[in-house]
Amino acid sequence: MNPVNYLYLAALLFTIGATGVLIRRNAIVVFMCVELMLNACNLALVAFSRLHGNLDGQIIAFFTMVVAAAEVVVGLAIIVSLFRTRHSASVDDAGLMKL
Amino acid sequence: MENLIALLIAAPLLGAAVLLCGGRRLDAVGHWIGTVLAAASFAVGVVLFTDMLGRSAEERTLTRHLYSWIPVEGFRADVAFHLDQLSMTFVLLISGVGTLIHVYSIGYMEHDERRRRFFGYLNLFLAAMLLLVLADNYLLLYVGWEGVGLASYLLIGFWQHKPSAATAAKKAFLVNRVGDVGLSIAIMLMFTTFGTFAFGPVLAAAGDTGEGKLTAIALMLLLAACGKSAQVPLQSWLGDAMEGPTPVSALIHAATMVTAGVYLIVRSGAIFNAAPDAQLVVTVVGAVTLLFGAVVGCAKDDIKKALAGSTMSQIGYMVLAAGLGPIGYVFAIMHLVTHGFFKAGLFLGAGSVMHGMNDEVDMRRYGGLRKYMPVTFVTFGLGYLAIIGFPGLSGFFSKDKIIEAAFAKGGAEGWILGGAALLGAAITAYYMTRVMLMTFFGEERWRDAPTPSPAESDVEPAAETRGEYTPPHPHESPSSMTIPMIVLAFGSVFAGAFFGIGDRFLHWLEPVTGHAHGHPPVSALTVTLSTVVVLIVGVAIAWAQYGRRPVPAVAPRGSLLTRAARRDLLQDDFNHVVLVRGGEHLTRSLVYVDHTLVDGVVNGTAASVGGLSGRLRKLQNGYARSYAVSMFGGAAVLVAATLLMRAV
Amino acid sequence: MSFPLLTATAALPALGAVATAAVPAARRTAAKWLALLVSLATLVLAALVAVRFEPGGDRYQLTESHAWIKDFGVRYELGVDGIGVALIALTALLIPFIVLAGWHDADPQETGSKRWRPTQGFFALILAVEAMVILSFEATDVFLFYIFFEAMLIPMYFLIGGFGDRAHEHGEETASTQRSYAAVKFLLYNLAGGLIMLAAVIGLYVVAGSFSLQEIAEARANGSLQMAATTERWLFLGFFFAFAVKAPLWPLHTWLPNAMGEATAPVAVLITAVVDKVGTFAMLRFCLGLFPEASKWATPVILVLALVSIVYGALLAVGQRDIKRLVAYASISHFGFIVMGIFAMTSQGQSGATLYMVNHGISTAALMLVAGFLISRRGSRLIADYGGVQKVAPVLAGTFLIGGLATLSLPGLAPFVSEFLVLVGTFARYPVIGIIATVGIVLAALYTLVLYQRTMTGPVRPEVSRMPDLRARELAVVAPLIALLILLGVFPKPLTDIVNPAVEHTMSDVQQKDPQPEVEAAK
Amino acid sequence: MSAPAVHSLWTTAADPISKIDAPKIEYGQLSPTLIVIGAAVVGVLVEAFVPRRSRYYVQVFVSVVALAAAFAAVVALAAGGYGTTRAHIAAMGAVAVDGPALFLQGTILLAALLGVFTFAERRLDPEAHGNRVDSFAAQAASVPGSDSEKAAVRAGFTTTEVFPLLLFAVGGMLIFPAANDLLTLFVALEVFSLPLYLLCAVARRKRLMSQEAAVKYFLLGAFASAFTLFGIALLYGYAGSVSYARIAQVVDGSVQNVDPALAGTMGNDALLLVGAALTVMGLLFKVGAVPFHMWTPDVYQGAPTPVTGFMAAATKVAAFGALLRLLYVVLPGLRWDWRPVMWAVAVVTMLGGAIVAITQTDIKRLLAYSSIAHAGFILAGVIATSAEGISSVLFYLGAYSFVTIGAFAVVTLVRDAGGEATHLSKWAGLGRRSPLVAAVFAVFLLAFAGIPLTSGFAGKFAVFKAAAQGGAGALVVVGVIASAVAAFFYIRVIVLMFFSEPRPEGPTVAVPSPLTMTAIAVGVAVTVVLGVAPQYFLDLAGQASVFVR
Repeated sequence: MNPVNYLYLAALLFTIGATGVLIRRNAIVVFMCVELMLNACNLALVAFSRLHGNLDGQIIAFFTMVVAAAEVVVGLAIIVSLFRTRHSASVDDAGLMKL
Repeated sequence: MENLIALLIAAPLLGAAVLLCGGRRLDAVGHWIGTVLAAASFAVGVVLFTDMLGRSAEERTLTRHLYSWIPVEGFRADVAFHLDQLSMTFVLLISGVGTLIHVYSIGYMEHDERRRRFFGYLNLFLAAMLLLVLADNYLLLYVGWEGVGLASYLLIGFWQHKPSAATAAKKAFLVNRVGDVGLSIAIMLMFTTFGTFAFGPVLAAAGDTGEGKLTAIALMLLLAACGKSAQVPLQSWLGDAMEGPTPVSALIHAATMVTAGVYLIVRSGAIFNAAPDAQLVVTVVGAVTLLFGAVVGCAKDDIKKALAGSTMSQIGYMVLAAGLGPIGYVFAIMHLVTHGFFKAGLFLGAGSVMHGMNDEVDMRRYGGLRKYMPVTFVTFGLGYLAIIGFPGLSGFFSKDKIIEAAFAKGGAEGWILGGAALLGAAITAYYMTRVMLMTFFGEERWRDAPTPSPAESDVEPAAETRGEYTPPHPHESPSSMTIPMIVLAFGSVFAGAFFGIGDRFLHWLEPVTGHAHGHPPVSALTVTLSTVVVLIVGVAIAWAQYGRRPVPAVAPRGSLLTRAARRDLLQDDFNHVVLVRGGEHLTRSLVYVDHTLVDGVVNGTAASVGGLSGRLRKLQNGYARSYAVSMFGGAAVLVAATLLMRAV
Repeated sequence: MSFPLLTATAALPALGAVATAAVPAARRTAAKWLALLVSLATLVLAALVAVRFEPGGDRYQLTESHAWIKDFGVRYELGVDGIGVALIALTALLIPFIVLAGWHDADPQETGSKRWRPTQGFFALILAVEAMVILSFEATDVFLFYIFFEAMLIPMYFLIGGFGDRAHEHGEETASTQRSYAAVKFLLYNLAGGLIMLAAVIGLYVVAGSFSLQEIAEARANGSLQMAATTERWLFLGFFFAFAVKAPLWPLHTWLPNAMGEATAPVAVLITAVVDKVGTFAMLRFCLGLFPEASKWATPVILVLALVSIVYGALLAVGQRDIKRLVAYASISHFGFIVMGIFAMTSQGQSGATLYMVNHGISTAALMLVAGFLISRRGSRLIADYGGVQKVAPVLAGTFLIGGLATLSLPGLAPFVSEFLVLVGTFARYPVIGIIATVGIVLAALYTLVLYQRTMTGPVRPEVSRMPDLRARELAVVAPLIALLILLGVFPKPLTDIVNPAVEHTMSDVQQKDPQPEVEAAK
Repeated sequence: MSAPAVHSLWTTAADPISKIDAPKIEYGQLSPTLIVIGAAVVGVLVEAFVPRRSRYYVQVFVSVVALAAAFAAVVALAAGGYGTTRAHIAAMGAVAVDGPALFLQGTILLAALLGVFTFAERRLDPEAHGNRVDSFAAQAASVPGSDSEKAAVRAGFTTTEVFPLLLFAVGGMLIFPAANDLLTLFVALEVFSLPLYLLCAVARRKRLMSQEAAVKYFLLGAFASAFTLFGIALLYGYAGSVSYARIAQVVDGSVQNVDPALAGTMGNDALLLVGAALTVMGLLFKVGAVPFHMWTPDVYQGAPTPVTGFMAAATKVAAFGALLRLLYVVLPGLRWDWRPVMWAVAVVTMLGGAIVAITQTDIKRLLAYSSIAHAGFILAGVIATSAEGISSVLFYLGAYSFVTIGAFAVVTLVRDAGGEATHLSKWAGLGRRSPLVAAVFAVFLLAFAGIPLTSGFAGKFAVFKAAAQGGAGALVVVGVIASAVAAFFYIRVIVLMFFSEPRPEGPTVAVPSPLTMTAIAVGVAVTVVLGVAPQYFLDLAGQASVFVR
């Protein structure tokens, strides 16, 4: 099967994730969209890894998951603390600093 | 001997330095220091003169090179002096009359607490004037030229607390500056033409270059002369200059400084001789001015202003003569010297009158003063006779020769110029007689309080017109004032005869100025006779107007010409409207331009950048998602651009 | 390697500045005396430089050369030609008078923190400026010059913005805002000029591969360095822009009236008599020295600009209501003369321009400092607030008049010599421009005499009736300056002897010969 | 990890275990990083076992010692010639040990050291319940103003975790510019980013702003790293490897044994170009280049000032290091594609930063925008694509980081009731109140403005010179104009400090402990030294200007 299709799919997912980041207000959802983007990258990596017949891509994919996990830890910590102070997880409410 | 030349200038210069820096502690003796140093300078002059007489006409010229002043590649200006018969004539006139007027001032300025400074300025003037006539190159002459301008500025404005005096001083300096520009341009032209501006080389090489260049130089010199000698069109300052103390008017604005222009032209004779067109202009200027001054002199009621007009007119004669070339040079100088005597005498007389009339200058407030101040009357009278050219007195000899020379120019020009000169002589006789009559004859108009006249309302009213009026007590002046007047009277009586008979003066100056005998279309005798005739006519008319009928204490409105003449033939009004007003508008608009346009451009740029900043700032709206949008867009652009780069 | 005299001449005031700044707050007077002594010592060193300098000798003398920033091709290269010597002497000469004249200008009005030491700062900054100015006159390395050319802006900026006239017609608040506006304007104008120049400096390095004047000159001479005409022109413009802002040349002049108007008189003198000279000096040394062809190419435009400056500055001076702004516009007119003399490309013009820098420095100092004394007495800069001063303070009026006469370049005073040389030099090559420039002479008389008449003559105004005459300290400032004006006016030979050779070098830089007179007059 | 190695790994599954050849790790050459990361781990353990009272001191001690030791290690390596002659690629091709790497690591470590000093400052805030407090929350987890927080304050809690977090971040930053394959690059990126996100969130005062800054920074940072990762994926897809050397070969087609798959992808330039663009974009985000800069002002303003200072200095250094390596080692063959694009980025960054800064009213935001403008100037040096370019960028980074830390350290000193008084209006007349502090800050501002005799000028001159020699003269002109604009707002602050009348209710200047003083003093010293006698450091940067390939 043509590897390009995998690439297209990855790109599609990535774009969907990016769009989500752009349009969703809830910080958690925004963050989940970022995760989606990362996984899109994973798809691409694995596809290329298969294509090139070496494992680098798959290894990166694993690293990505770890990184994503770490990001979840940090991100949730921040978002939750913000939520607790503001009782809202909307990124648009956070507008103290502007201009 | 040469070393004495420097002493001529050094003495008064020292005086000026001492008196001006000395401070109050010199107040008591200041005037003596000044007078003595002036006299010293005169003494040195006499010594040099006798020495000069001792030598034959050829090697009478003395030169003294002091030091190299401005040495720059291809440019050489020295401090060097050149004493020949011409300069010597001036040296004696300046230091002689100067000394007399110092003496006169001792009395005249007695009650002025700033007398020391007055003498300081006088000495400064002497030094500058002597430098002017002794310099051996045009640049050094320029120094003296502006130096006398400065002295005249300081002395006209000596009573600075009077706004009129301050303004008059400023005006004098500015008008002279215009003339000075002419002189400096002339010097630049000489430099580019001859590579030097020392008298010797320039005058020697004058023949070697194109007439156009020479005409340009000559006209520029003429412009300078007009400024300094109050010739049309730069004459307007002289009348106002009478704001200065009378001795100043006598020394600077009658006898010496104002004649510097004539000196300049005669000195540069070689250039003018080679530029006939320029000479024609010179004669025209002279002729116009002599009539102009005369007309103005007729209309003025202020005795000093009347005399000022006469000065203008007399210098017009000299310039006319100088414009005639070798025929006229000698007579120009001769008239200059005689005029120096009688005009100084007249001014001192006027000063003496004012002294006795507590500084009243309006002749309509005089009258019948001859019995109160006999000496003044006699000396003034002699001066009067001299200036109108009464046969046998000095004015007669010098002026008559000029008129002759004017006719001798030949052709229509000769007739016109000569006619003008004759007419001038008539008018001179008229207005001088008028002055004489209004001042010393007729009933005593100063007894009752004055009433300001509509015609004079624009002139600022004299002090007495305000408040309680106390009639003055006319009295003769102290001897310190009368003696100089007497001496000058002698000069005005005999100088002409001494110079003229046997052409003494001619032979004295000829080696320097050269001389050519003109041939008037009519015989010399005819000219002389006609001169006498017009003289009598002028006197007669004046007598008819002011001798027979009583003089109204208030000036009648008078004819259009009279009114114009009272206002210096509207010359000031012209200046005011065109130059002053125009200038004010120009500067005001320029200030506006500078602020709004030149500065505005920069400030505008700054403001626009600020506005841009304010607008861009709005993009930073604090919403994380919009930041993400910009990043996403940026990424898209980045990718697109990279791909595009490859595509093209 | 002899004693580094040039370095010492600059280092002394620099160290003096540090020392002065370090004087504790209470010991204000000590700081003043320290500054005065340092400036006098510097004057001695400068005199030594002038003595050691042999007019007949090499182009650059007393040279020093050390490696500095290899990567930028920058060397610490010092050396003076006649022009440099003259201007160093001028600087070192004026600073003591500036210090003395500003003796009380920086006494603190209100007390800030106990560490706030305006007086120390004031004099330290003056000395710092002196050091930087002297170095920029000495530098023979373009980059080195540029550094001090730019760095001197900072102390100047604080001097302008930090210290104003004691009393002000609109009260302290507006005064301080106007001051800081003037200071910012000064800094931004000059900084912008400097940054444009920075681009040109970098460009020069890319083209020439060196910053050393000598090396570049040699490279030009042996043909190893050829600049494309367009490149040279762009670089020239970059340099000239900066110098034209500093000089200041119309239409880049508008910062000067603000700066001189708001700053105290001594600082105003520092600006116009010392710092601005760096601009004209640099035109002579760098624009003509590095880009002769481009200089010739730009000459017509520059001459016209100079002409405009002369007339325009004078006319605006006539229109001013504020004494200090009047002097500022007069200076603009004079800088027009200087620039004109430089770009006339004749020996007379350039010698004249150099003398003009010195003479203008002295004459403006005299006029402006007396004006400052006057203003400090009445507390107003408006001409209209004065009148009849000569009656109550004759000495002040007299010195003021002499300063004014020097400004209108009266023969016998120093400025006349230089102004006439400039005119003659210009006239020799560009007669029309020379003639138009003479208009400046008349206008100069106009604004000077009008100023004198309005302030000094006429009936005594009540406000000035109590005005004291010059005090001893003030007289000590003015008298020497006036003496110098007269001396240099009567006997300028010492100066011209130093300057002429340098000018000849510049003339050979631009490969120009003086136009010869039509008639070789018989000697 | 080069392809053949992996292949062997893949097949050895069937072979006897004994065949494994252990990966070769040059611990000595990686020691700086290892020391810092190790110290970070120790810091975590300290949090776990050392009693609360003494944690602060232990943590400070550990951090300082670790950073100093790491710096010593860097110096030793450089002295050992690893910067020049013996430069090579360590850790199985994962990490490069060469001039730029060592130079930047040294800079980062020094910056971090000063950062630690500012972190450890506890004299500025008034004591709470007799406990000295630093600029970090007593308990980051507790809601501001809540009872739990009050209790935490009363108990004298302090967030000493900031020190290990800082060390982790530094560890990541040390690897970032040295990373020699895309995987390491990505991991390093995350390793230093995540701790910074957290550090932003733990301010003692103005916690809401602090948390907001953290959220923004986190979300946008994650967003950006996603792009980077996608770029990495594409590059990998293009070259079939993540190793810089390999990719470089593939890019300029000098690669041997091309298998069919690689042949296929090699042909597809879109992969390469898009991948490169996205990867570079991630780095541009970190350096704060327009249009990826928008996080900078908010984060700089919201984060605790010591963190801002550290972040502003160290992150830029690390990110530019990585950018340089990526562009000079991986994509030199692509120069003609990315140079124009970077041109545009540099121009908009210089101008945008300078122009928007004019109208700022908060000192921290002002410095943020100024940092954006400076990123533009450095990019001008990057574009030179020459050894001069590299060295000038290295020098600029060194000079800039110290000025930045010093400036932000001064900002921490100016305080009023609400903590740091960052609004510009409150700085009016500071020069009257405390001339010394104002003078110091003025020095930093002048350095930012690039006035001669400050390090800022030397750096600016270096990059502009390199750019001009690299044929980017127009860029220099733009840069000069931008500097003129930038000068305006630096000057504005100086005017405010010295020429404006002090406000009666104006802020006070706290007297800091020797720690902050050291930071500021070092900042001033470096600023002046690099301004007056930069030659030695220029030499250093010059020697360090060769990338190992």
